[in-house]
Amino acid sequence: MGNAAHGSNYINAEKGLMSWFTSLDHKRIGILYFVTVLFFFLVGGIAALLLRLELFAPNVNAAGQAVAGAIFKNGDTYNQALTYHGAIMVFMVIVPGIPSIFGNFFLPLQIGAKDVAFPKLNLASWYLFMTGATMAIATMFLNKVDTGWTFYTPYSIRTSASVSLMVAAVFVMGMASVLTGLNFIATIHKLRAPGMTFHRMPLFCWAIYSTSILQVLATPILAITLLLLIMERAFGVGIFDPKLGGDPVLFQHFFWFYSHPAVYIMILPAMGIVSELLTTYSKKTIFGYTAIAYSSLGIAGVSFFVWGHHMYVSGQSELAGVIFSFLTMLVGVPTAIKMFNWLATLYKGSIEFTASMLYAMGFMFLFVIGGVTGIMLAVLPIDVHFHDTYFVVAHFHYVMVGGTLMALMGAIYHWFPKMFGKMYNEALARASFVFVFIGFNVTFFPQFILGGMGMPRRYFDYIPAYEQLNKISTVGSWLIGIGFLIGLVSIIQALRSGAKAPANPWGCKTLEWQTESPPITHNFSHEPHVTEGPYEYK
Amino acid sequence: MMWLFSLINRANASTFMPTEGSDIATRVDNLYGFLIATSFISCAILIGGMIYFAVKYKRKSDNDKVAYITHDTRLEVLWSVVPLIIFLVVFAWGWIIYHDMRKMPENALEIHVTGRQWAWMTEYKNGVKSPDIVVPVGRDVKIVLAAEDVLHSLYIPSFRVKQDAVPGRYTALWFKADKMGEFHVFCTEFCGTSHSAMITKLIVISQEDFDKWLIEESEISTLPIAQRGGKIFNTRACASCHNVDNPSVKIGPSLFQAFGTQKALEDGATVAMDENYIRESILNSQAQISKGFGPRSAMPAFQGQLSEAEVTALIEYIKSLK
Amino acid sequence: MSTSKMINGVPVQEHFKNAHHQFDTAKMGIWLFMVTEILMFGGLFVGYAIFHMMYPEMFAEGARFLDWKLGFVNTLVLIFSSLTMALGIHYIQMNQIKKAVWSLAITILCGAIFMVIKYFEYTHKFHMGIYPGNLLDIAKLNEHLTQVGLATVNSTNLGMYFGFYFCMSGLHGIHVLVGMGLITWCLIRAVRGDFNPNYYTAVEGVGIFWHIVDLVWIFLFPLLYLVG
Amino acid sequence: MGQSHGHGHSQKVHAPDEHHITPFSVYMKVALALFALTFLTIAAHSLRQYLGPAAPLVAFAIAGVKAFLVMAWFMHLKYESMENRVVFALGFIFLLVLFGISIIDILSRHFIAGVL
Repeated sequence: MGNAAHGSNYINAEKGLMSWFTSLDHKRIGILYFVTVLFFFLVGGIAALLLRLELFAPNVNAAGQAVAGAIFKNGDTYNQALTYHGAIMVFMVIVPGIPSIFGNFFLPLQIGAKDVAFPKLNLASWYLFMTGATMAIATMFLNKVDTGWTFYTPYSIRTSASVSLMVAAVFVMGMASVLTGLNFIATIHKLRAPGMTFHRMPLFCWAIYSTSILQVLATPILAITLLLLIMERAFGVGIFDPKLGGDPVLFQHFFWFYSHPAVYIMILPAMGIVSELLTTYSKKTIFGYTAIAYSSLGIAGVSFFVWGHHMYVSGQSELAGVIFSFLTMLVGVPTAIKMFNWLATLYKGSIEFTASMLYAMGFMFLFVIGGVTGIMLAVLPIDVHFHDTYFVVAHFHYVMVGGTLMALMGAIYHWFPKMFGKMYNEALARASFVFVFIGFNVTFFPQFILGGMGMPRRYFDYIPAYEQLNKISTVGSWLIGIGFLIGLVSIIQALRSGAKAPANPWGCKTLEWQTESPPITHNFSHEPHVTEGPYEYK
Repeated sequence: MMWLFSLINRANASTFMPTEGSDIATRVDNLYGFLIATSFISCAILIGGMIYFAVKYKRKSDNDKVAYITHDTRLEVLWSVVPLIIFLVVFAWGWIIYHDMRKMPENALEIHVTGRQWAWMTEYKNGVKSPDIVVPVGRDVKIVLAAEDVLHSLYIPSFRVKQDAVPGRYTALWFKADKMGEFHVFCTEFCGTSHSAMITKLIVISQEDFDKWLIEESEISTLPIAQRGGKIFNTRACASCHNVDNPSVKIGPSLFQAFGTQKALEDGATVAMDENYIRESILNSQAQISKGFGPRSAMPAFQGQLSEAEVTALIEYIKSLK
Repeated sequence: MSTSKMINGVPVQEHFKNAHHQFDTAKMGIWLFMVTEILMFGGLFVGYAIFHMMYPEMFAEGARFLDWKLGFVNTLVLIFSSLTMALGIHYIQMNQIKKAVWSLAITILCGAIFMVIKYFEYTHKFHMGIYPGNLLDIAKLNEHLTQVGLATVNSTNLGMYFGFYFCMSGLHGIHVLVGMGLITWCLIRAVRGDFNPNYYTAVEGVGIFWHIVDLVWIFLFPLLYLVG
Repeated sequence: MGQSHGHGHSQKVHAPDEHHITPFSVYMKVALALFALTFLTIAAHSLRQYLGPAAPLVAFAIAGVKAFLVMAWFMHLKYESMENRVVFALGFIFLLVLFGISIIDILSRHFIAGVL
């Protein structure tokens, strides 16, 4: 501590590319994740645009064969594209996204620690993540996987695609996720600065804490499920394969026991970010700190009991369906609590419409819609109609893109000055928001209606009744694409020629803003002593 | 609110949802209407409130006065309990409908529907097989679902019912059609290449027509052998992969004027397309794959699925495609 | 980052206040990791329990082919190795490094014995035509059974039992191997003189891992060999 | 050093650096108990005709006791902080959830009224 010369920071402390790949500094590891996750987002995004382009006009003849003008050769290539879109976005973008980028960078800063608890493990997680990601991408050059990201048996057992390698890749990325979660839990428990009690932690830390618990407790079940799937393909062990009396529905139980909590792994950190943004840009203390903090834990806890709402029509029993529907209703409550507390935070504030604030408000707008449609889907007979239709597709995009990605974009602009020591161009950033927000609604709102009309998801082709809405939806996807492109331009522009950022451009009260921008390698030149809560705007 | 509810319900039912084909469908739509109305109100409160506050409390200067409000327990309780009550109401309402959806009626007309990649096959008690699901109007119909290869899901939007077909066991759904007509049937569980082509029709006809149809279909055995083969060709959904009236390729090779020709195979050899070759290709499709359709044929093997007479009829039908 | 200072024989990393703080944190990390191990194995146990409930006769028939005597010996071996592992830590705490090294060496030896017995169990099964799942050669197995004068197999889906058997004991076996590797690493460090009564976090962590391996076996033994 | 360690620790101070050291004799006793219980398992197994359906329960009860001994003394959970005990317990609790609800589904499937 204290050996940092004046003007030295974590970026220029060491030189050369290798210094990044071997760094144990949580901030540098956060940047590694930042770059890689953005890259995978680009890949997954291109797949998404292609899928939408195909559905603009399927150009499929009556025989189900693609004709001139079709984007994909046949159903197989379409299925592969949708699998990669799903798998990349889930396992390589949204699950690792916020925790690994901003959790890594800001969790230690926000609680006044010098690093995460296990720096070596932290770097190892990134390497594991990259190994898994490389394996997943490698399957693209072997037999492209066509199972969808859920790998439902017995299709995933029978298909000739490289499912085993893909599944192994997800297993490895799961390990990375577990190690990150474990690291954060230990960090929060053991490395808080003097005076930083649990109830003085910023809400982002609470969100990351809840997320980490989910990562540690849910991922192992995914791991064993995927291992069994590999065994199933290699030896036909018969557990998920009806051939030997196995039960495909049990696979779904095991899969969703992870993947439903995983949905909250994706959204909880976003909720944490929104709490930070709303209080910062209305310059007003958060309303209901305790309620928001504990509702994160509540969501995390209840989320383990609701997985079966993905399976109402899977052949699971009526009783199980009813139990899951009831429990799912309970998870709606803490989510509603958060929404109302955020709304109350705006009341009598001093609201500044920076790009981050726009994204946070965009989050609220879209997440409300994602939330209420989620409640609809939790209602048994409604879900029977909507299950596996575009209604579900629209719903989870409202939550995952309208929720998580909006928050991610907000977080990028909010913390950009701290991470890179430079200011971004506000006009460009706001323009990106306008395009993403409008484009998003144009893309996904029609899909609610399509779902209501009965259009099933994962369809390469559709009946004529669905044509108009599909066309609108595709046009929307172009707007989203433009929006993210502008966002990318704004980031590159800021990196190249952004004005020097002051230590605390937004007047925040949390600890990460009380050190230099960018922070020094050891985060703080003096160990902070905390005497009050994180949002004491008076 | 009731007014809003009925308005939204009517608008929604006529424009956004498929025709209501049964009583259950109407009940589902009523619940959906209620959900849309309550959702609309919560969106109005949350999004409207957000926009209102955003406009009203827009920053005017850097030293705006802001309120210092940390929490309000009464409000917290209010906005936890009110949503919870609404959630529990819709849960209970949903449960009632769901229970009726799942409770199989007694004395229903039982039909077996089997999913396979990528077609549905309907089988009636008297042995009639059909690619479409034909049912009489105004009668409880119970569909017993099975799957031969992977998961499928039978979805009839107009009846608001859906059920996965799981290999290795039976599942079931039931409905009572209120009106006659044709309705879409989709497969909604991802099942591979032609998942999106696994569509069929549900045809609702009057009881008399239905009885007549059943008898007509069962009299197939008295038809000339090639015509009977044509029926089986359609029932078994061969037509979804093979063209019979032009030489262009569908998913599999065309069978138009194919009999008696020389066929190039995947392994380079050629073979005469005679009775025995066709027979083998039907029963064990992987044996000699036509060039360009390998290395694994997408066609399922029909060994054990077709009777000897059915195979013969199919071959006769293929011979007749000139 | 994470340069460390020697304090009292403990390399304390910079972001920790002191050796105790560091030890506590490491302990928590270790326990969190162990939870993931328990959950991963637990998934298999849950699957086993469910299918056992669905096909009790088939599982009983499968268990017939396992020799409980071998499982019994292996249980004793693993319990003994757990004892020596615990003693290894005990001796480091007492600053008797030489004894600790011996304890660790015996632990590794026990692991090896366990694996050798497993090897013979597996090869004997393969010899009879018993493979997991679809690969189970029922014809060969029946031939073998009639030769030795036993009743032939009834269950058509016996492969599932052996699917579980090989997956569970196989995953456990992999953990034994990993554990042996980790203990070897500790042993080398102990010989090198890295550890002292104030600093033995690595051994403590590996010890807990090894006990988890033992713990899993304590349940696997009755589950696979006795009940069924 | 000294005044700032731990959060809510109730660990007693023993050795120079406060780690708890389990006496050699305790390890020996635990190991003996484990061996004895393993023999008991086998004994119970040989009596399974008389135990009937209780045989598995006996086997798992003994395994449970053995597991407790290993966790408490070998893994030092007995001297571990509450935090870590809770962490470890969570694993078992969530396994129970997975098992519990999955089995509810499977056992109640035939209640799908009247499917065949």
